Amino acid sequence: MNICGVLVHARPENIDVVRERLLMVDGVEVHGSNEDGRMVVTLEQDDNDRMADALFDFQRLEGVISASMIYHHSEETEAHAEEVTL
Amino acid sequence: MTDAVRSENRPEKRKRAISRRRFMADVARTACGVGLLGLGIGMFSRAGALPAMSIRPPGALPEEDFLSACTRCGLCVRDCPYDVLQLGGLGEQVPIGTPYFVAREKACVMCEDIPCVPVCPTGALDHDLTDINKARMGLAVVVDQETCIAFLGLRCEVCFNVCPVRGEAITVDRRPNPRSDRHALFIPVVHSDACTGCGLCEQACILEKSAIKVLPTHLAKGELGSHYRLGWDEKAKAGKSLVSPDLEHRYNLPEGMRYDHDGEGLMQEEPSPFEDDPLDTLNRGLDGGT
Amino acid sequence: MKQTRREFIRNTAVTATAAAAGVTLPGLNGALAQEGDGIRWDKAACRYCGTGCSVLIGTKGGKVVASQGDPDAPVNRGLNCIKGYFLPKILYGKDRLTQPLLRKSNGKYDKEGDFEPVSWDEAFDVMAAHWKPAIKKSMEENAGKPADQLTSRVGMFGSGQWTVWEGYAASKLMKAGFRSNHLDPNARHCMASAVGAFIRAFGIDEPMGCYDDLEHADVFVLWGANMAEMHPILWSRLTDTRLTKPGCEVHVLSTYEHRCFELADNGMVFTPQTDLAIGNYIANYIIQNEAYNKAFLDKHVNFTKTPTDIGYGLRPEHALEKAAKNAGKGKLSKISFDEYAKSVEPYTVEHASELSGVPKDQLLRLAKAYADPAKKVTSFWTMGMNQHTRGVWMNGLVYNIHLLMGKISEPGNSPFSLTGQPSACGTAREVGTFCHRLPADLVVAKPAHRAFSEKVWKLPEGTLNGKVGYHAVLMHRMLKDSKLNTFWVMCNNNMQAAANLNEESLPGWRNPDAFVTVSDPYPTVSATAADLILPTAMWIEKEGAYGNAERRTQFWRQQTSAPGDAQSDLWQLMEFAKRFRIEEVWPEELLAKSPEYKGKTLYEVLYENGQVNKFPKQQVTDDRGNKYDNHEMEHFGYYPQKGLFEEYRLFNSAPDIIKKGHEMAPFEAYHKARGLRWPVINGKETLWRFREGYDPHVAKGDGVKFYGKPDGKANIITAPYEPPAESPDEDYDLWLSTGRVLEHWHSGSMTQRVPELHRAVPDAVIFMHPKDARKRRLRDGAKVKVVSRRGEIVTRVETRGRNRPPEGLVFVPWFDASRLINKVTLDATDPLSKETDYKKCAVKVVKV
Amino acid sequence: MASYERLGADAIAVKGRLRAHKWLLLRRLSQVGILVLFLLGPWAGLWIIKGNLSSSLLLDSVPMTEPLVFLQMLAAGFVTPATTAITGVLIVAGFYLLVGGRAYCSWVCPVNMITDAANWLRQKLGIKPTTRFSHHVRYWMLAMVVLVALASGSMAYELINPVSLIHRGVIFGVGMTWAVILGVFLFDLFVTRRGWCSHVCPMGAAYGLIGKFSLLRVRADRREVCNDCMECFVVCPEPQVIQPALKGAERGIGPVIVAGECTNCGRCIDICSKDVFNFGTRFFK
Repeated sequence: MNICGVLVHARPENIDVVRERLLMVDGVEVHGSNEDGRMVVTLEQDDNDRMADALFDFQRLEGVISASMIYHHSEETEAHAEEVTL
Repeated sequence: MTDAVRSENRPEKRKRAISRRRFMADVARTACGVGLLGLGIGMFSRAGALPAMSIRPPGALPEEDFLSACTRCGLCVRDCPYDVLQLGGLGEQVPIGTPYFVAREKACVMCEDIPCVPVCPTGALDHDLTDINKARMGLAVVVDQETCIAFLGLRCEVCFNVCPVRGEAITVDRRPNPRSDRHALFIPVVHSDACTGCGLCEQACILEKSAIKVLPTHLAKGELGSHYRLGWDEKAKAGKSLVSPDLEHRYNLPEGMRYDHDGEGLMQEEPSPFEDDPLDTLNRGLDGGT
Repeated sequence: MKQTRREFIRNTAVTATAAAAGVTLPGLNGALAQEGDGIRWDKAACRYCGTGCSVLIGTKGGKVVASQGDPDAPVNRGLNCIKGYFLPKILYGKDRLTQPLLRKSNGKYDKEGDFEPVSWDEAFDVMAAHWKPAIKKSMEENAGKPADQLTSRVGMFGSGQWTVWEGYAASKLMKAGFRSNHLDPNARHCMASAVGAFIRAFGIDEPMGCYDDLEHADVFVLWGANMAEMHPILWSRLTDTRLTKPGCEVHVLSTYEHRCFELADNGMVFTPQTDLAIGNYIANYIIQNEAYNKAFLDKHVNFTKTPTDIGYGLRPEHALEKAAKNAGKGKLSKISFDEYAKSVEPYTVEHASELSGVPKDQLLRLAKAYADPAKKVTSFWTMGMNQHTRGVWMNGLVYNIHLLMGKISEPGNSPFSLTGQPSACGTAREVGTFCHRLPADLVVAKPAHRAFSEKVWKLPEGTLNGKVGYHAVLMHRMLKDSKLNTFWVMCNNNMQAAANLNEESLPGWRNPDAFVTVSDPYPTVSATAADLILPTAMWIEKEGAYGNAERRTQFWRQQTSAPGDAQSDLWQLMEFAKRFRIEEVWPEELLAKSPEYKGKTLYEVLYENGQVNKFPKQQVTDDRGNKYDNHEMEHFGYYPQKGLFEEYRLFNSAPDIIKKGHEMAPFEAYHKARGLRWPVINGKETLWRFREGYDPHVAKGDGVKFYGKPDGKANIITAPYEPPAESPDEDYDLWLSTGRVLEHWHSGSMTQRVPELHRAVPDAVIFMHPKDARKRRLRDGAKVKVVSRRGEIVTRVETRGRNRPPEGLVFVPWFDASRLINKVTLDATDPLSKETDYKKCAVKVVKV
Repeated sequence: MASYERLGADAIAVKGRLRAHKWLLLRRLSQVGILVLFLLGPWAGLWIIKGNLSSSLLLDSVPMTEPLVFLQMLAAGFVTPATTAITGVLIVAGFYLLVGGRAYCSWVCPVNMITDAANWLRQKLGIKPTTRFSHHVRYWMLAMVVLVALASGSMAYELINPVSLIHRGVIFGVGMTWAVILGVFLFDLFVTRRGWCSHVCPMGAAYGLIGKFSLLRVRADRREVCNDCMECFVVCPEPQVIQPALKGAERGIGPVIVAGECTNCGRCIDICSKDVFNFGTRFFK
């Protein structure tokens, strides 16, 4: 399992378009954004290569100024559905 | 003495010898037993040291001296008008029968006449203490700056407001709040030269667990290396520099700049609208020569 | 709280990314927190003072479990004071009232009986049974009288803590429904002097500046405001400016040293009442040194004088009132600048210093700060100036100074009257809950204002009563004199708050001719003195709105439900209206003008009028998809809060409005914003009023326009020093001032129920000078009696506390229900504003 | 030896029940009375005597300090006590020099009531304690107490001293006092006959030392009429002290019970049907 936290910086006027395009990528969720176009995005992929591809795709999306990976969690096959108590 | 007598006495003597042996054994046994007991008591007395949250009454001698002087009579407890003091009980960490209070539960009221002190028969509470403001029961410390809401910028200052040595033992240090950018922080600062350790601040702290706690002074206080002096204090005490004062400096400066040695450092001189040479001004003409 | 590991990791990723972005994403954080711990967060305005901090309320399982300062709120940016820190706990005091309680014996209402639980039906039945005969009697007494001479025997005492729509609904019920102007808010005790002075000087209520003045001023002057404790977050902002802005200075004026003196560059303790002399001295200094802004004065200011020797608002038979030449008079007459200059001439620095006891150099420093054209000055004041037998005058004297210098209506230059209650502005002042007011600065005495209001409210012409009603203090006197027979007290604790309660209030409430209803969440002193207690839903147990001291209106959604049968004040007002048929409250000749109302209930006429009930039931949600209850909407079948607010907006935005300047944004806008500062025009807020560029009502080229006055000019009003109603003498040798402490709010009915706050300040002590204590052989903590000519209380001496009175003055806070200092105080009022002077009376302190 | 069931029957027959328990009753009155005096303060606000047996203040003016506590204080290194404590210890020591050192044990100390009760129950149930202690253990204890104070620099023995624990516990209502009471009671019931007071207690030892010189003494002035019933030996908490005075006539030993261990309890006077014993001074009848 790979889970990434990605900071996508889009042009403010493009933000809605970018959001839609991002959401078309498998495993992407958009958690929030602010007026100057920064978006908090997570990407989940089981396969490492597909993960890297998706990240490259982010960069190339129209309207995106930059996309940087802030957080990366990766682990082998485990019972990811196990519950943790907070 | 005759032989007969001697012979008659012989078994007696043997008996005595036996009983002496037994006596010696008894003595040894008693000595060992009592000695072991004494050792136990001694160790127990070491283990039963005062917990940090228990505070001695005003005027109490340093803990070691106090334990040698306190008769555990409870007279100070009896004369405490606000029932703040209590006696250590069995099974408590406080040495049995000695007086203490827990600030969070009930802090010392700091009576002006300090009734608990003169009543102490031995002077375990020092009779020389007559000004309650000079009492040093402990020292209040803001032990947790992460939860103290004053450090977070909230307006609390309850500890400052309840402190009976007002404005001296606790002061409020005002600093800008960089997070909010437009509010100030009102930081409580305890001063060991005035804090009596009465514990009112700890009692009143509005957190679930007090962020300000009265601790025994030896736990609470740091100590500066004995070699080091605070330069500004020494200078103020002496009223002048300890060595010959600095000379007046002169610097190479571009025009329009000056250097305020004791003040702001490099400063721009308010530019004068006039040239030094009046001719320059005159020749500039009415439109400023630009 | 459980979540899957995958969710946990994802949340960690989101948090880390958001943090790296260096921006706060409130929606994101809310959603995250919800996933994290199941807590639903939503905003609300703080329940306490007029600062108007915003808090985030966390609810879970229908209960408020968490709170935080709102980091996105412009006022407080995530901060709270110690009271705000404990906000959720005020909802959950163990002794919340959960059902109506009626005094009864043998199963029937009895004024002398004990309280017994009753149903809402029985409560309203008994209440209506007392109100109906009183109204009937009033109608008989009013037969044939013109509109401006109508009297009434029913009254209500409201609150600056009511939500906006509660105040509005009450105003409508009393003034339109029962045709009684005997509706006054507790803001009478608080802001009335400020209101009086605003209207006299500017013709429109509320400050022209806003809190941004706190960052823009160079000099702050506190005239009778202990902001350090009473407006803790504003004080925090002021302190920050003082610390970070070079040259910034703080001047503090008070009758005793309080916590603001810690920051003061110039702390001045003056003899009570002599602020009048100081105010005049500063004006004199400015004139003598010709520092005034002549251009500003010529263009924007009129000079006037007010009648003097106006009495002290006591009962007319009181010797002081009989001696007063112009008791209660306030009509202004125009004078010239020279006449004005002459009127302040006697107030030299020597004279002011002699009267006030403030050293000359300190007065001079203050005067220079005002007179320096390069310094921006913001003056703040609260109860020290408002609770003053010359409160309106004194407010005016400060306006005089600012107007002389033209230091007004621009960033940093502000005369700023702070409020003590969360909605003293929003509710008490803006929607017309005073006995002389109608919504939006209209007044009952003007026929045109009444006619306009009648039109907005769809009432037959002549419905509204034109005679000014009983004000707060008068209500208690009238209850005692049996002229007011039913009295409904909502959302405040006036038995604890009323001055001289021993001689006037308590006998009034307990008068057998009176039936007193108290609506409150807790068994307060007032509830104890009532005949019927109605349990009330408080604060975020209902949808609400408050307006703070800088004209900021803030909304919140209902976050949780009230316990038991407790109901909001809005529900109570509207339900009570259902108990009356219109024929029982209006005379036939009035009803004849609107025959369509015949046979209807008062509720139908007032609230089902097509405006209040205009908005159908809907699910309340936020932009994050959270759902909220709205109990009143559920009960009445429409959105009453929205209907009432939108109807109120007609007073500000109908095409033919009489007074402009109060424009509000549409209802929905406020649920989105952290409050909006009115006037809101085309979605834009107003920071500084009367100034071109900042205020859309000022036309281009006008520069400054005080459009509340017909000629666009503000009034400088000259007023002299006059002595207080009661001063210390041989028998009663100390001044008594009362007030608040940081940890408790007002009467303590909420904060005393927070154990931590109670522990921090358990009871009211008497602050006194150590020398005064020694003179009376009192040591700290000694039990003493504080005695006046009217009553006494027992308390303990504090000479080391936060307040340091000078010799000859003592201070006692009034939050403590077990030590009612208002038994001791004097009910002298400002004859103009009718606001009580809680800061000055004569007492003695004796050992118990 | 007389059987326990018949103990005191002769004395009752001769002198009547009251006179045969005269000193016992007076003693109980004294013990309870002193406890009540201490308790009147906290219970009724009548502060006749304040503090506890370690140190107290009578009528807010007369200080009293327990000699062994004082000794421990000195040993622990606090050699500059306030005059109050010095006055107090002189008053107490002086008093017991007059009335008999261990009069403290039998007339004042609250533990005596506990050990007497244990003794009574032990006799009733016929429990035969197994362990035997020398009467001299208490002097070892005394030495140990002083040494421990010296070594630890604190009044370490006061941490476990049952006498002060119990008295303080009762007066100040400190918890767990019952455990100490039970401990002493069980010790006397099962471990050693009159174990605590007559064998172990170092306070008793200290008072015994004072008692060696005290004025008031029990005398066997009418020892010639002794009928050897031995009941005095049975009831005496320190039976070894009686022998010389009662039976020493032939050896030229006087009738005064001179041993410091005698507690002046007067039980021997009560129990004797022949009125052999009486209170008197060391020097004359």
